[in-house]
Amino acid sequence: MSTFLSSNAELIITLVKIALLLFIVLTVNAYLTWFERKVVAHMQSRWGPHRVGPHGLLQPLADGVKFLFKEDPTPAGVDKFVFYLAPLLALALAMTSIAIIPFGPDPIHVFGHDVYLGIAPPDLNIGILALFAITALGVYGIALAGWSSNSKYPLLGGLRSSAQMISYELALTMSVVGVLLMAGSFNLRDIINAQAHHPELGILGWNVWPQILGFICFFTAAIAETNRAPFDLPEAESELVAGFHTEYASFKFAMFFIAEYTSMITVSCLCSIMFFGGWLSPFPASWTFTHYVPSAILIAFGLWVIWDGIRYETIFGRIILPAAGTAITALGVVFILYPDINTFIQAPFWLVSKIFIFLFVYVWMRGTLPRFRYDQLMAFGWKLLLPVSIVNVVLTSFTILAKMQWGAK
Amino acid sequence: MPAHPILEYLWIIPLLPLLGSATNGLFGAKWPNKIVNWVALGSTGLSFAFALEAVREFFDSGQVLFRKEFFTWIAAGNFRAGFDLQMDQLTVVMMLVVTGVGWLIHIYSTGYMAHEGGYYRFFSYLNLFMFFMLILVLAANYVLLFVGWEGVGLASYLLIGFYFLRKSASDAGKKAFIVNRIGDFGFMLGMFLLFRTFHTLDFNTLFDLKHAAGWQAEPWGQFGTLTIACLLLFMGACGKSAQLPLYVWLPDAMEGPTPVSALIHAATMVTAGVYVVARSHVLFTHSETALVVVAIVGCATAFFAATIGLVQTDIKKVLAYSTVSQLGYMFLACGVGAFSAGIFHLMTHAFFKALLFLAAGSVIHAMGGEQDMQKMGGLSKKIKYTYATMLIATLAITGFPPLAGFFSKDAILLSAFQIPGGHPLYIIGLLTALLTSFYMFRLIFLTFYGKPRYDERKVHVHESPWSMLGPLVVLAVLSIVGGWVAAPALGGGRDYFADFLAPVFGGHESTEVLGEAAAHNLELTLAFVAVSAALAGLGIAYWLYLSRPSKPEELAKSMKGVYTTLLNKYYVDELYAAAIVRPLLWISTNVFWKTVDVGAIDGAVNGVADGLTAVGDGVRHTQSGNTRSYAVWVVIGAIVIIAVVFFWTSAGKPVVGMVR
Amino acid sequence: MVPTNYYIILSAILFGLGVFAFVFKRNIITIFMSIELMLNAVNLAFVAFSRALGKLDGQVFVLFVIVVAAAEAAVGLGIIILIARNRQSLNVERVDLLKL
Amino acid sequence: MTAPLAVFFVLAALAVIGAVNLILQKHPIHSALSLIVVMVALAGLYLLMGAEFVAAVQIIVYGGAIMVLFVLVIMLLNAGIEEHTSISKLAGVPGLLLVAALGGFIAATIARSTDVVQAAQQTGEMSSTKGISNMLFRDFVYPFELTSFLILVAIMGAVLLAQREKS
Repeated sequence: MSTFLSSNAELIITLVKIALLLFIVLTVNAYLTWFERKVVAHMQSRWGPHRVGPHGLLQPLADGVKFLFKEDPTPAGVDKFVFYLAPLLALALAMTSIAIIPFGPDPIHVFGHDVYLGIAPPDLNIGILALFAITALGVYGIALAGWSSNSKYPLLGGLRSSAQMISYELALTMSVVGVLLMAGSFNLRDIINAQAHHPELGILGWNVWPQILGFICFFTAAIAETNRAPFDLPEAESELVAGFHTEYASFKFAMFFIAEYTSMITVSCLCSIMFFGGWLSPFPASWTFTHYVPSAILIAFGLWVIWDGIRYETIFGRIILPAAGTAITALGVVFILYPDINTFIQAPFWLVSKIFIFLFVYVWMRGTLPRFRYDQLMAFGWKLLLPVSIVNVVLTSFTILAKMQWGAK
Repeated sequence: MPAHPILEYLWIIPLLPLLGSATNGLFGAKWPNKIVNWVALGSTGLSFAFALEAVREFFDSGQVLFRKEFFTWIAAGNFRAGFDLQMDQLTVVMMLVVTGVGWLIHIYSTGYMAHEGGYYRFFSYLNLFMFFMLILVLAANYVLLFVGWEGVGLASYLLIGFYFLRKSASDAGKKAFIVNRIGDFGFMLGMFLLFRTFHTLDFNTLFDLKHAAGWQAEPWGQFGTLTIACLLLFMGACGKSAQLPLYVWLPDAMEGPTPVSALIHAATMVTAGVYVVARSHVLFTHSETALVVVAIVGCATAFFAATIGLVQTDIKKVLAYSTVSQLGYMFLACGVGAFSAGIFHLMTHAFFKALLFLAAGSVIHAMGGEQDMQKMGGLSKKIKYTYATMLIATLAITGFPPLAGFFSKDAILLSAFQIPGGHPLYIIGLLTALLTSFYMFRLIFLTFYGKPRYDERKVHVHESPWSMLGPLVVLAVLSIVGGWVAAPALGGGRDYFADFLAPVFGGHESTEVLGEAAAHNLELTLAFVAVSAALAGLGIAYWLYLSRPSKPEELAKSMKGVYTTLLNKYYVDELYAAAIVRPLLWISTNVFWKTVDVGAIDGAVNGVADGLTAVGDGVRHTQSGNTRSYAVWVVIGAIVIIAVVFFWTSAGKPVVGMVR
Repeated sequence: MVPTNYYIILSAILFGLGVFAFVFKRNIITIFMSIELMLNAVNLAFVAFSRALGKLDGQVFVLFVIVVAAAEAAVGLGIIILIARNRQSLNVERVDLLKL
Repeated sequence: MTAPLAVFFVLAALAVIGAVNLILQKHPIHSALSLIVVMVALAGLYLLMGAEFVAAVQIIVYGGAIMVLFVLVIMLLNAGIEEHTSISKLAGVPGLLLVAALGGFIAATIARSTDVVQAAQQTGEMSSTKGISNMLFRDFVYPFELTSFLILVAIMGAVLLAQREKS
């Protein structure tokens, strides 16, 4: 047994990591739906879900159960194979793309093995390319779904989405090139480390500032790539009923749903990694006291949850919320007490918080911006984003060349 | 600035007319006649002036042969044909005649052609002719000379067919061209033979070779290289100078405008043959046979043409035949070895024959285009200047002293009389002189005397403008004084013309066989005989056409056979047509066209075409239009390529490509 | 370490299948796909040789092939769309206007 | 049976099956899917050979662009089941024989040239995107520019073909 373990340690660790990541991502997805509904509701001065559990916190669970136990009809005249393949493809690819993301700089030691946060090996030196490859394949899920449903609306939705994704993929790739030039590598870790060249600068050392154009292009294109508002034409309820997944129900629909949210997370990761220094702290390295920012935030949040919980109307809430609050506060306290843990969680904390911010921006946009018209969408992609990103590439390369020529030894 | 600028840049003399021709030919169509005149007259006049200057420099440099190679034109193996010009006494004479007379005729043409279409074209051609003629006379080797030779042929063709809308005109042009080709064929053969024998065609080297190669003078009846070469060259001369049997084109050439007849077919081009014979006298004098042939042909032509001239009624035709006969005289002179006399007659003939033609042109102009003498008469009052000048010319040609013709013809007859066995030639020459004076005065009487035989109400006879009369007067003066350079010879003095040409013809002149005094007496006697013959001709003409106008018809009736024969020019044209033209036509039609061309060539071409069509019909079934079949074809191609590249090996090594 | 000729044989097999499809499929789009298949087979051979010889030229050439394939796909599909519009059929045997 | 060899056989089998499926399937979209499988398998093989960059490009361009175009066109034209005509006689039995012959030729060629390939068994520095880019932008810069021109022309041609003539 132990020999088996030691011989195939790498394999086992990877499997464990995969399982863990799957669990986390799925949970986050579930609560992302809750988060989105809440935020949009508050933006539209509604309550949002608040029946199931305190603050509707158990709503995702209910949704999941509903998805699982709903009837799953297969319309007549669909191409069965493709009809089943499409959602699988979408979900699988979305999940795979997450696997490329590194979540922390330094490994943990488990049974004498270096375990890095993130599934992909740390020296995957075509990281970003691989990511793009996977996202490029992502279009098939939607296109095939639209085609195989053997129905007009889905077909149109599928056509639209595939056209849209092909178009915006160009802008997406081009806008990243600037960052790649500055880092001189495809490896995501290298890209992050390249932003830490001047630890004293902190937030000022990140790629956003020199690559502001690239960032804008990338984020816009990424939203379009994930078919999110205001670029959610493939699933435009008002025009195409529900776009490519009109004919899908229950868990196959859930797969598309999860795939979409997962790709949202992926994009947020990419944004924060490539433009916002990934897991780097926004403060200069010399300010050691900023190490206590995570625990401070946690404690503050925990205390607020407790305070909010004891005044909650339902009994269940009055019990569960303070408990959760105390747990969070305790976590913060633990961080303060054990410095090495504190130092270790710094990186993941910052990365996660950045991802959280970007997810919020996603939701925020959906809440505020109206949907594009199709021709506007195409014109925007081809006539604005692509040229701008190309210009960005040219400018970046010239600057780098200039640096090579004169000074900045 | 070299000592003799024009001699150094001799090429400018022929170049000027060429420029004029090019200018008029290219731009003249748009220009008014005035500008065309300026260009044509300017270019030719300038070249005349330069020619005079060149002559002055030639004399200044002591009359030594001047020769300059300007650039190499053809160089193949040991054959070199350069653009080389040379200048000696003979050239001087020819050049002055060409440029001078040519210029006068240009001036005349401005008046004569004033109302014709294609004015610029006419002058362009005329200048072109001047250019080629000057090349011909200035050339220092046979090749360049041949260029001029062909060039003048071209110009003559163009000008004879000037009124190309008239079929007769274009036919005449073609005839002239073709007949000349026959002669040129011989000329070229002669050149080739010469080059093959002596490996050069430059005049000075060729004629100096006679010392080095030590040519043997070939006696009568021996047909050596020289004789053959000379005869071939003479064949060319016959073509160009309208001698028997190739004279037939010249009378028809009268279809061209009168100034053309004057310049080309009387004064200059037709004398090119004589010039060539004179130029290559070195060869001829080394071949007895050639000389005899030249003499006999010349003599025969002279008499023959004169007889035809007796009965012609077209004024220009008469002059044409007289030209032929006068050319015969020149060849006679060359034949008897009196080259200087021949050239002398050439010069004087240029003067008075040009004058005759121009005057005739003036008459025709006055008559409004009428050329038939039987529809003229009594014009002497109406067009005095023309009459006067033409009379002078007639006296000159018939050889009345002291006009030019007298001296030149006298010199020829003298040398003909003097050579051993030359008496028959002399007799015929004398007879020809009589006939000449007869038909010339017949022309005068028919044209200017007697009652008008034309409808006075229709035709308004008028004197020509001075642009035409001026040249007439000048030429008249020349026809009078032209011969005086040789005058002292009669007085027992020297023949300055012969002396002048002596450096060229050197010792080749027929030497005096008698003593000085005897020669003098003989000369006087012969002169007297010649003049009396001319008078006899005059008398007969007067008796027939003035005193007894009805006589000619009776005469014609009484000896109808002779008359009709003469009228039809001895049926020579018909003879040629029957003997040469028709058979050729038949052969080309039935053999070359119907059999060879249609049968063989077209057959081959069409056969190939039909074969390919058949193949196409077969192959086109592979074009099924079905893409999948094409795909299979692609596969086949791939198989072939692999087979060739990988498996077509010889001795273990691949034939194509360097795989493995 | 996989021997190179395994790759070569694989590419040969793929190429042969591509040729077969090229000849025996009727649908224009499928035929076009079979051409792409052949290109891919050749690419595989290129990369394999590039590894065997330790030179990168093969990979560079593969990149060129891919670019050309992309251009070809763009134009070819445009043509296919036109054919489908004009002939209402994607069967190559129905598109035979070149027949004599 | 080392790990790479196993992976190779898996991927190779995948590729061959995909190719065969491309032929067997009647519907173009299924053929397209099987072709995508082939391409992904090939990308895996490239990775196995250490040609990461080519692998990535293979998937991005072939999988993500070209095949998407194919699928898009199939959807656009709503292509149905391939109708089975056999008008071309040449593409019948003779075609089959010819294709077989071509396969045989290729096999023979490989059989003759394997030893050579075996001989050149040393593997060079492969996993270098840097090396490729150096070659691409130094040695092969003119062909590279040419391809850009080619793409431009292709774009124009595609636009010209696809646009409906205005009436």
